[in-house]
Amino acid sequence: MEVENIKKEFPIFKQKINGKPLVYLDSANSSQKPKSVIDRISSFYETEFSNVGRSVHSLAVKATNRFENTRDRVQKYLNAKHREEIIFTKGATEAINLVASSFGKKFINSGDEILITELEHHSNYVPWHFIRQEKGAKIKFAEVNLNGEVEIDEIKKNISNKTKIIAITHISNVTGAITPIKKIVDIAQEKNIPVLIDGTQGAPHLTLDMQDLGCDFYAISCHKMYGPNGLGILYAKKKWLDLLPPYQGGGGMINEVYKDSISYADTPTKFEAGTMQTAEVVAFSESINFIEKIGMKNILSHENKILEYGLEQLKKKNSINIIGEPKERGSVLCFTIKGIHPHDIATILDDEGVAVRAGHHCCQILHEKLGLPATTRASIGIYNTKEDIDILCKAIDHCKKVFQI
Amino acid sequence: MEVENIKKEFPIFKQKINGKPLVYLDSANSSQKPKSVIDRISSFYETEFSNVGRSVHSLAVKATNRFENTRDRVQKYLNAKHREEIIFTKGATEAINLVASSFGKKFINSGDEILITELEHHSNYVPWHFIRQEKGAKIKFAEVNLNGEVEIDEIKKNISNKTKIIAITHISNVTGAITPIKKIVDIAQEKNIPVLIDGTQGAPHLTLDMQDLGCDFYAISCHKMYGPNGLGILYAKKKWLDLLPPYQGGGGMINEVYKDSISYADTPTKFEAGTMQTAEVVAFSESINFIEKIGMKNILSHENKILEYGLEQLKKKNSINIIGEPKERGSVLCFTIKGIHPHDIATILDDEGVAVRAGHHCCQILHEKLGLPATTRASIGIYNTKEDIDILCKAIDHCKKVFQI
Amino acid sequence: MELKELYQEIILDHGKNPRNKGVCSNYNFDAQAHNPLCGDKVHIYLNLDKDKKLVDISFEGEGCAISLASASILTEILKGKDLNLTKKISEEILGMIKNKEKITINSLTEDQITTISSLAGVQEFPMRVKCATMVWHTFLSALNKKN
Amino acid sequence: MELKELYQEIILDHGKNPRNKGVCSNYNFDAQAHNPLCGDKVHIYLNLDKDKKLVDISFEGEGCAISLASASILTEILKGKDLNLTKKISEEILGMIKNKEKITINSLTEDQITTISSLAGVQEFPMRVKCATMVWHTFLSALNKKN
Ligand SMILES: Cc1ncc(COP(=O)(O)O)c(C=O)c1O
Ligand SMILES: Cc1ncc(COP(=O)(O)O)c(C=O)c1O
Repeated sequence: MEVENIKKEFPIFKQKINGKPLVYLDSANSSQKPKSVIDRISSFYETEFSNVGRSVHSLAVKATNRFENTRDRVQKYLNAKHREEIIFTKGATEAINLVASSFGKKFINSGDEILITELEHHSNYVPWHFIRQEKGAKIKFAEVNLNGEVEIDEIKKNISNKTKIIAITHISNVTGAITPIKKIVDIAQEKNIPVLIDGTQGAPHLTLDMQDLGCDFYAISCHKMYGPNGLGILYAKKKWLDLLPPYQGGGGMINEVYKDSISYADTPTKFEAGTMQTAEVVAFSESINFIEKIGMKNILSHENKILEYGLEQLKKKNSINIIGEPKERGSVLCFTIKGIHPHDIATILDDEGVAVRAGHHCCQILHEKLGLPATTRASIGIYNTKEDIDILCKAIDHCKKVFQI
Repeated sequence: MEVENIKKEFPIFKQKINGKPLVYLDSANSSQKPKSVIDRISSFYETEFSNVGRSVHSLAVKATNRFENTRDRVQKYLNAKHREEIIFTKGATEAINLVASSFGKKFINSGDEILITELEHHSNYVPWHFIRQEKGAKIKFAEVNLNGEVEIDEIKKNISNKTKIIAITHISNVTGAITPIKKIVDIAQEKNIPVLIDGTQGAPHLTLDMQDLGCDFYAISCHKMYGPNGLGILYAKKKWLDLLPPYQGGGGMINEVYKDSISYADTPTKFEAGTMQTAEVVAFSESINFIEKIGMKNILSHENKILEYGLEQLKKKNSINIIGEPKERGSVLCFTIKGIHPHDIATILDDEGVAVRAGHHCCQILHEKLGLPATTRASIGIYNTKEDIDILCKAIDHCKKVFQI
Repeated sequence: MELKELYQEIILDHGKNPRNKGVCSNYNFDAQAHNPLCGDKVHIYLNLDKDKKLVDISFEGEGCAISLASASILTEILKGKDLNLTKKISEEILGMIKNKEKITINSLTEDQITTISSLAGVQEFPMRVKCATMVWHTFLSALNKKN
Repeated sequence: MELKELYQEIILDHGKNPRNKGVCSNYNFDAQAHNPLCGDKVHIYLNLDKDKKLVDISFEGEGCAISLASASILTEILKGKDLNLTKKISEEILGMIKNKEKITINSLTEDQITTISSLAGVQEFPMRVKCATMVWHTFLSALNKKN
């Protein structure tokens, strides 16, 4: 598959937006889906649909195999050690809630510390806040430096002998900073502290190898990986999944059920209560196919090319302030324009067919720190081109014209 | 739309199973999907996809409108008083977990009682078991009578001044018994006890009117209502949603976020953390369209006709034992055949193209009571015909031949 | 969707140079609001005298051009008016923005009508409606607090 | 998929009239298993003498024809054999059922091979494989408990 022609694989680009070709720069929010993924959902419902893991008839057998095959695919894709380490969830948000709740209930007590950072998305803060409230624990925030990164020393400084878990994003969805996970895991392992990575922005843009990264938990949203919405993945080391209590209760996750006691199934089933989003899981195999056909390396080098070009072009405009200057940046580009509010920018860009996101991007702590209530974010996906950046730049000029700046 | 020709709307019926036409009698497990629903998922991804509620660009606006329109549709369909009473979840299982967790945390304390019944699916028992363990509460089981029903007097008998909530199924997925919800709600309201209805089997087969039923919570799985998998609905009275703490934390459900405190959005947003299953929600509008085009009354009378015919035909066979004899039965038909294990029955029926489910149907408590480790279940959907029942009966004869009975 | 309708001269002017910004002295009622989706904030201060006349009004806030302009226009239009009239005007303006209803109040000058009408530009931009309406709701809730 | 392969005469016979059912006297090892998906249960009892010979074996259980037949066949084939041989046989049979591997042990009679082979019928019925394998895993885990 050729990167240059990749837009053709995505039906959405046949759309005109306000009469203009769609320039989609909102992939950090959710990526568009290739036709193969969309078609797999239909074909599954049309020819193979049945509930999974419960009935013994032929349709159920086929559906169950397709479902479990995706687990195998994900295991390989992430280079997880065991297939049982892959749990399907509703999204990264649910994956983190699962860990915060199950780990928190069992291992976090009054006075214990949870170490997160000022970069975190609300999804990697609010679930820990629940545990803080329930258990009387403390949340420490590792601070960002002026480049919008969290430095290793800042992490070290905040670890104490009360630290029970470190939860940190792989790539910031605002500054684009890539976190040095392996180093953090090394430090944490010395002190026997498990590490959760919010991989929501990392998974679509980096080559992943769980055994190499060494983290204990890794949360993924499939809808940002050219996959269906409503599906996420929690990778967790088997030792944790064996230890942790279940998160939701219901059909499928039990072993024996009596009036006075219940025993649970083994992982991964223990964490997959109720009827799952079968079609989405099955179709996610096609997302992995899509990524592997292009090759993550090619995706990365293409995205980086566009990102670099975008940075270069935006920096040329002196009214523009780019948020963060991390040494390593992953595919997001937040900026402000002096004198124009991000929401007004987003509306005017949209009029030119350019889809970006404006707001705090679910990172209020970080925006508070930056002293900005909101920013505008252009984020890159495999389908973006240099031309998209050129159109973005022209649209920004148009903003200034509208606002007579 | 004519009921007689309804199979045509469901692409799955073009499949042959082991060379034979598919006779799908597993709708209580999950229903098949009409083409309009499947196509809506594709068309949404192909022409309208964007994340919901977060960006201000045109695609996002359209997607957000489609999403919120479905909430309006569901409100009307259920005759809920407010649109804010409709929460989208992963399924009925998540809906019940949400209530058990949020209600349990706030309102259930040591020694308090949760009243459920022996009919309950694991999804309406395990979440309460979690709260029992966490809070030191007690679960009481209203018993089933010999017909496989729970009588009003049995409910009355089990209510005490420690009862904090009553959680009960609308239709049993094993005996088919329809619970007299309104009467139970009347009794409960006198004592100020909220009532949760597990409507997983009720919603696909009954006309629903929340204001008339009067229950406080009602849980639905869309995938059993000719809708997409991975989607459920929690209806809850607004007063509860205003009172209850959020369930999962993440993007979208917050109001203001600081390092030491967090305030939450209003309902329904408070309960919809993270990126939702947008395409599934949007497509569920088509499921409602489908149901309304036929008319729930017509669906019911068709299904009842098939159910009656099935009962009549199965009763003719003296080796067959039908489970439960409720006064009012909804679309499931569980049975055993003397001398043949349900799993063997299901496999042999499948060889004839007949899809049924065998096992305990996630109702171990009930099966223990019945003294049966497993049963075979034929369940009816709008697409079933008398001919399906005839094929089922022939296939049952074939079972007996294989087992030389 | 017509961008020109949204960013009319009047809106841009009020957005850039909002009137009555700050905390007015001697305010006796106030209310604030926040849109968590975009971070817009507004805080409104009223001085209502014993004859129920709005002798002074001001606002503080952060937000986009639309929301600032809407707040600025609100203070300009309502200042000096009677309580009941300010309520009526607010409700009509909300009706105009959300449901394209006509303004019927006849005690407004033509200039004022033109100014108010500039807020109707958001009608075709559903995600921006809240930017324009929030401050009017906030004003009404400040009055409700009073009662 | 051939139903006849699954429900062979031997399977039906063992399923209806399972051999060695009950709790054998003087058992010194046992293990049980449960399949939560279908409710099948098996409990296996062994009497292993000091020469590591399986002098007696029996089972109790509930389940489908396949699982009962598999348990019955297990007891019939393994009774009286040496510990090591019973392990080898169990592993080969699991390999046969799951991966279509050949049985290579040559200390079995032709009759016994025929009996064992009847269990291979589940290969084409993936949802039924566990019915046939569970008791063999349970047997192996009983032996493991011993060590
Ligand atoms: C009565 C009943 N309750 C709850 C459930 C759980 O529904 P879901 O698995 O869709 O969450 C089911 C279906 O399996 C059911 O039949
Ligand atoms: C860094 C980060 N973490 C978590 C999330 C939450 O992901 P989701 O909404 O898919 O659960 C997002 C995306 O919104 C994100 O960018």
